[in-house]
Amino acid sequence: MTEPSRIAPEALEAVAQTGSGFNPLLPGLILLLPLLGFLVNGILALIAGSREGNVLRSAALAEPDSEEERVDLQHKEDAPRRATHTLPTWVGPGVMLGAFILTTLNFLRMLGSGLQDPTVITYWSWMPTGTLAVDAAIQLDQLSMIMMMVITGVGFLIHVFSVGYMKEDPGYPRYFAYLNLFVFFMLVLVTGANFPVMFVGWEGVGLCSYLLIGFWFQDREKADAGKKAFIVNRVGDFGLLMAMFILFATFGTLNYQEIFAAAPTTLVYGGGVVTAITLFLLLGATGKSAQIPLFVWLPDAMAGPTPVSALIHAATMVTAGVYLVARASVLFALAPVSAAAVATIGALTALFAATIALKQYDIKKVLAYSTISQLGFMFMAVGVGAYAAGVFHLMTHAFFKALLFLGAGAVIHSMHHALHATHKDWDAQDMRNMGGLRRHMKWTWVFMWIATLAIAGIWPFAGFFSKDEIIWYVGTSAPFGPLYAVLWGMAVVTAALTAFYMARMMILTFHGPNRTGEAEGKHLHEAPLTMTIPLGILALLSIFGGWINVPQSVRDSFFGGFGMLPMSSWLDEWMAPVTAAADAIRLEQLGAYAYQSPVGGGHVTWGFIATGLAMAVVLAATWYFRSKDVPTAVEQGAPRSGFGKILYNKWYVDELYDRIIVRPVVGISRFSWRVVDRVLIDGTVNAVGAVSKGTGWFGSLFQTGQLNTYAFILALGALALLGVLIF
Amino acid sequence: MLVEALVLSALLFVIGTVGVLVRRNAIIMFLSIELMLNAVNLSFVAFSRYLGIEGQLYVFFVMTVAAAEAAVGLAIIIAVFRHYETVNVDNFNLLKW
Amino acid sequence: MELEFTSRVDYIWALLPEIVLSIGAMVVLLVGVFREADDDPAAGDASPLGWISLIALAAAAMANGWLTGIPVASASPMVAVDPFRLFANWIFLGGAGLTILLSFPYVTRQRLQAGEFYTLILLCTVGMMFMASARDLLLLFLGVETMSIAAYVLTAFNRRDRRSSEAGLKYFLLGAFSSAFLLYGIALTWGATGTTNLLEIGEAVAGGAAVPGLIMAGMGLLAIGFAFKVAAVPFHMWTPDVYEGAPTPSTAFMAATVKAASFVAFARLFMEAFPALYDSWSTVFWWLAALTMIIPNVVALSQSNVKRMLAYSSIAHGGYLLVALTAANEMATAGLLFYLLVYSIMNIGALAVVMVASGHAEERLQIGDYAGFGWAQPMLGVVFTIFLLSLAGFPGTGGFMAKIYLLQGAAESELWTLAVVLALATVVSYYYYLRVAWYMWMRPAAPDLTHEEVWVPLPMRMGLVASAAILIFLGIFPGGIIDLARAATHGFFLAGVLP
Amino acid sequence: MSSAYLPVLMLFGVSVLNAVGMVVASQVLNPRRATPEKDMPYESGMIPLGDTRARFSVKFYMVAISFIIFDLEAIFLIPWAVEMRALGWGGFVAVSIFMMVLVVGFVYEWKKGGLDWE
Repeated sequence: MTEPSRIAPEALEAVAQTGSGFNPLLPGLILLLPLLGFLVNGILALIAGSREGNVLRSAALAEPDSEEERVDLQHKEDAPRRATHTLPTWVGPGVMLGAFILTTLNFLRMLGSGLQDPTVITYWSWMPTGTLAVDAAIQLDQLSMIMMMVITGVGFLIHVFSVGYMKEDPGYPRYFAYLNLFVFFMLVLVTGANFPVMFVGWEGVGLCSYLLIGFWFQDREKADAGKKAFIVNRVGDFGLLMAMFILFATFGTLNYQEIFAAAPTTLVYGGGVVTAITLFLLLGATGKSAQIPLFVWLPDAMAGPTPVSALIHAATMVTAGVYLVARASVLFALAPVSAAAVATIGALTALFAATIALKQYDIKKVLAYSTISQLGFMFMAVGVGAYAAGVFHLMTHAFFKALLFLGAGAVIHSMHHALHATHKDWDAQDMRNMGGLRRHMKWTWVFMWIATLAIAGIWPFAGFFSKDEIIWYVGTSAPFGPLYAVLWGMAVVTAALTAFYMARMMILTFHGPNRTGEAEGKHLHEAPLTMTIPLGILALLSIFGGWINVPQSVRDSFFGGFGMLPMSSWLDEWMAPVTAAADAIRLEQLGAYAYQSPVGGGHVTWGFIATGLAMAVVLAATWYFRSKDVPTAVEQGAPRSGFGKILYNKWYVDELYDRIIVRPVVGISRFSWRVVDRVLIDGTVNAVGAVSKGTGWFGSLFQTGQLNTYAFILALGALALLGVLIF
Repeated sequence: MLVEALVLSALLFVIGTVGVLVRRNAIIMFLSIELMLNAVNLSFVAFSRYLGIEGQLYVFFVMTVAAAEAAVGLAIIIAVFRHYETVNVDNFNLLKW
Repeated sequence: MELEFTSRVDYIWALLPEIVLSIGAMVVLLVGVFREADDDPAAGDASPLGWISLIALAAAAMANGWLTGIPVASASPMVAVDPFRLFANWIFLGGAGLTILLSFPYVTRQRLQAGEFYTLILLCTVGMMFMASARDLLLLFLGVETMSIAAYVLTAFNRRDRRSSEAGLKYFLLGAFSSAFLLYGIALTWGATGTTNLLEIGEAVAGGAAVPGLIMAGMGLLAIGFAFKVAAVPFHMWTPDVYEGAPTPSTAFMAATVKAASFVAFARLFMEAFPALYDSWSTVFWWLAALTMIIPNVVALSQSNVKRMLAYSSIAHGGYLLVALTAANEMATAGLLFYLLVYSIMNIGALAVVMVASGHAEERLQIGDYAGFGWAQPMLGVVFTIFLLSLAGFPGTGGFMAKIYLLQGAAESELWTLAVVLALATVVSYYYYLRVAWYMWMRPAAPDLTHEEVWVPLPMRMGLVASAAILIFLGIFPGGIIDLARAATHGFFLAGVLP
Repeated sequence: MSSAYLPVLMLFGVSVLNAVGMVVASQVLNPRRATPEKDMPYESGMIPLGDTRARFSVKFYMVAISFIIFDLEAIFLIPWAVEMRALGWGGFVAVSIFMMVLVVGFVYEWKKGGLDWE
C-alpha cells in the first residue's frame, strides 16, 4: 500500500509554479461560483416556492399536458415580478460568465506554459486515514481544461438562452438553482484529481439531471421520465463503483496520477484485472453517456425544459462517459478487449440510434437519438485509441448539438404560442405540424441549417473535421483488423444516415408549405434576442470550431485552404501530454498494426469522399422530402405496419426492458415482500402463487399468527446459527 | 452431577422455547420465557458447584432482572388488553407487512 | 489522578458519566411527578423537563470528557476505561440529546407524560453506556437489560395508541425471548472458561483452556442474543412492527442509539473475548451481514409507509455495520464507530421530520402524504432531503464517507463479496430514499394537505439544521472525527490475536 | 449429622406435634352441625362456583407489579444483613445507595397514586 503524498496545498502550488510554469489563477473559484449561484438561487427558489405553494396546488388541478402549456399557464397568471424572479436572471448567467472568464484566463495561461504533467491542487485531506487516502483535490491538465471550457462556455450561452425561455415559469429561480448546481457538479466531475472526487461529480450531475428532467413535476409522465433516468443510471453507477473498488484493491490508491503512473508496470497487458476494471468503467460510461445497453433513458429525458436538454443531455453530462474513457486512457490502452468493446458499443449505438431517428416525428426525439448516435461516434474514437479525436468531436458536438436543441426550443416556443393563440389542440413538437417555418423564423432557420451541415459532416463546418477524423481512425485501427473494418463500415453508413435524418428534420420543420393552419400561421414569430444571440454565437462556433484540429495533410489540401489555416492538428498536440502514456502503450504493443488503413487512401481522399457523400445525402433527402406531401400528425397517426413501425417504436427496446428487467425486479421485490413478510406472517400459501402441495403444507406451518411466527423464525435462525458454529 | 444438571437445564430451556413458540396467550408466553431464564439459573447454580460462589450471585441478578421484566411485561400486557380485550397474540396484527 | 482500581472509589470515578446520568434521570422523574401532582397548568408542556434532561446529559458528557483525560494505571476487571467506550458514549449522549431536543413538540402534542418519557430515555442511555463499558459478561447483561426494558416501555409509551401497545408487547416478548438466549450464552461461556471477564475469556479461549463444545455453544447463543438486538436477518422480524408502532421519538431513539449500543457491545464482546475463534464466527457474521443487507433493502422498495420504510432502512444499515464486525480489523472498527455516529444523526433527524410531518395522531405516514411537503415547509424539506441523501450514501454527505470506511475495512480483510453486496445494496437503496424526496419536491400537494400547519419550535429547528450541517461537514471534512475513531480503536484489541 | 442441627430438629418436632395436636383436638372437641356453607370447599372466602375465568380488577395487577419490584429488594438485603459486619462501612454505603434508589421509586409511585386503591 502506498503512502499518499501529504504535501500541503501551498507547497503543491509552488511545485506547479516552478515545475512547469503553469500558474493556475483561482481555479477553486471556477467551481465555487456556480455553487454560490446555486445557493443564492436555491434560497430564492425556496422563498418563491413556499410563497407560491398555493399556485402550484391550483396548477396541479389544472393538469397541463405539455411543457408549453405549462409555460403558458404562467403567462395567464401574469404574476408581478418579484426579486425571486429578477435576481436569478443576473445571478444564474452571471456566475457562469465569471466562471467562463476565469477558465479562459487559466486556459490561456496553460497554453502559454507548455504544461506537461498535470497540475494537482489539493485543498484538504478528504479521506485522510486508512489505506485509502483521498484528498479533495482538483487536477488541471489539457483534458480537464478543454472540458471546463466547453462546460462554462456552452453553459453560459445556455444560461443566457434560458433567461428568455424560462422567464415566465414560476419555477424560474428553482430552474437556475438546479442548473448552477449541475454546472458545479459537472466541473467537479471533470476536474477531480481522483476517482472519488470524480464520483461526487458523477453522482451530482445524475441528481441534477433527474431533478431537471422532472422539472415540470405536475406532469406525471414527465416525473416518471426522471425516475427512469435515475434507475438506469444506478446500473451505470454500480459499474463505476465496482471499477473503483478493483482499482483500489489493485493499486491501493484512487488518485489518477498514481494509478496511471503505476498501471503499465502493475497490470499485465490484456490481463483479466485490467479488462475487468475497464469493462466496469465502460458500464459506468454507457449509463451516463446513453450507450447500448443503457441508452433508454435519454429520449425520455427530453421531458425536461429544452435548454436543459441542450446543456445536460447533449453538450455536457452525457459526454462524461467519453471523458471517463479518455481520462482512463492508460487503462483502456492496456486492455485491448475492453477498448474494442468500447468501439463496438459505440458503433452499434451510433447505427442503431440513427435508424431510430429516421422515423421520429417529435423534433426533440430526433435530436435525442441523434445525440445518442453522435456519442456513439465519440465512443468509437476513444475505443480505437484516438482520444484526442473523441474529445474533438465531443467539443464540436457540444457546439452544434446545443445549437440544434436551442433552435428546436425556439421553434417549439413559437409553435406553442401560435397553437395556443387559437386554442388548437395539436402537438407543438411534432414536425408534421410544422413546415415552412423559415418564413417566420429566419435567423433560427439559418442557424439550424449551419448546425445541420455541421452534424452532417460537410466541409467546412466543424463536424466535417471531427467526424471524419473519427471515421478515419476507426478504419485504421488495430489489433482486431476485420472487426474495425466492420465498425468502419457502420460508421460510414451512420454518417450517411445522420445527414439524411437531419435533412429530413430541417425540411419537415422549415420548408414546404406550412401545416400548422391558417390562423395559427399568423402567430408564428421569431424568438427574442436573449435567445437568438446565443444561437448566433453557437452557429459561429459550429462553423469555425472544427478548424483547430486539421491534420497537416488536409491543411495543405483544398480543405485547409491550401495551408491558410494558422495551425494543424492543434488539439492533437494539445492533448498529447494526456494521451502520451496510452499512445506509448499502444505503440509498444500494437506498433506493427497501428494505423494501417484497411481501405487505403489518405486523409484528403477520404475528406472528399465523406463530404461528397454527406452532401449527396442531404440533397437527396431534401429533394425527397420537399416533393413529398406530408400529412399532419392528426391525419397520419403512428405507423401501423412494416419496418417503419419498428423504427417508430424504437425497436421496442423499452418494451423489452420492461419484460426482462423492470418486471422481474418488481417481481422480486414483491416476492420477497410477500414471502419474507406476508407468508411468514400470515402464512398465506396462495400468495406465493404456483407452489406445490408439499410447500403448501410447509407454508401452513407458518399460518399460526404473527408473534409466534416471529419467535419461530427467531428460533429457526438460532438453530441455524448454532448449527453452523458447532458442526 | 454437572452433566445431569446441565442436561436438565437445557431441557427446561427447550421446553420454555417451545412454550413461546406454540402458546398464544401472552402471559403464558411470558411464563415460558421465565422458565427459560430459570433454566439458565439452574445452569449457573450447577456450574457454581465447580467454579465458585459467584454463580449464585449471578442468579440473584438474573432474578432481579426477571422481576423487572415481569413488572414491565405485565404493565404492557395490561395496556394491550385495554385496547384489544384479549391477550391472545393472534389478534395483535395491526402492524404487519 | 490515576485510576488503579485498587480501591472501590476508583469505580465511582470510572463510572462517573453513568452515575451522573442516573441521578439526572431520577431528578427528572421526581420533578415530573411533582409537577403533575401540583396540577401545574403548564404541565402539558414538555420542554422544561426536556431541558432538565438535556442538562443531565450535558453533565454526563462533561464527566465523559473529564474521564477522557484520566490515565488508567491498570485495567479494571469489570469496567473498561478506554477511548472506545468514551467515543461510544459520545454517540449515545449525543443521540439521546438530539432525540430529546427534537421531541418537545411531539411529546406535548401527544400528551405523553414527559417526566417518565425523558427519564426512560436517560435510563436507557445509562444502560447503553454500561454496555459500552462492560468488560464483564454480567455487567454486560445488566446493561443490555437496563437498555432493553426502558426501550420496551418507550415503545409502548403511548397508551392511547393501539399500535404503540401492540408494538410494545411484540418487542417485549421477543426481546425477553432473545435475552434468555443471551443469558444462556453467558452461563455456558462462564461454564466453559470459569470467568466472566472478557479479556480472561479471550486468554482462556486462545490458550485452549476452554471446554470446546460449551464455548462454541456459549458464543453462538451470545451471537444470537446480540443479533436480535442489532436486528440482523433472520432475527429482525420484530423491527418493522416495533419501529412503526412506537411513538416516533422512541423509534428515532431506538433505531439510532439502541442499535449503536448493541453494535458497540457486540464488537467489544467478540473482539475481546473471542478473537481466537474468529474463523468460526466470521463465517456466521458473513451470512448475517449478507442477508441483512439484501433482504431489507429489497423489501423496503415496496413500502409505502415512510416510517416503516425507515425501519427497513435501519435494518439494512445494520447489515452494513455487520460487514464491519465481520471484517474485525482496526479500520473496520473505526468505520463502525464513525458510521454509528453519522447514522445516529441522520436517522434521528429523518425520523424527527417524520414526527412533525405525520400530523396529530401520526396519521400521515404514507409516502403520498409527502407530496409538496418541501415547498410548504422549505426548511424541513431541505434538511429531510439531506438526511435522506446521507442515508442513501450520496457523495458529499457523512453517510457516504461512513460507507467508504466500511468498504475500506472490508477490503482490508479481503471480504470482496461482502463489499460488492454492500455497494449493490447501496445502489438499490437510493431508490426508496430518493422516492420520498421525489414526492416531497416533485409532486404537487393534494388540495387537502395542510403542511403549513406543522408547528416546529425554534430549538427543534436549530437541532435539525445543526444535524444536517454536521452531516455535510462530516461528508466534506471527515478527517478529525475519523482520526478520533481510529484512535479510539487503536489498542482496542488487547487480546491481540486478531487476524 | 452434626449436633448443630439439633435445635432445628427440635423445632421440626414441635411443629409437627403442634399441628397434629390441633387437628386432633378440634376433631374431638368440636360440635358437628353441618350447614351448606360449611360443606363448601374452602377457597379463602371466594365462592368456588361459576366461571373460572372470572375477571379481577386491574388494580390487583397494579399491586402485583409493585409487589414484584419492592419484594425483590430482599434478595440483595439478606446477603448483606447476614454478612453485615464483614462487609463493613463499604457494604453499608452500597446498600444505602441501593435503598435510596428504591426510595426514589417509592416516592414516585406514591405521588403517582399507585398506592391508592380507588
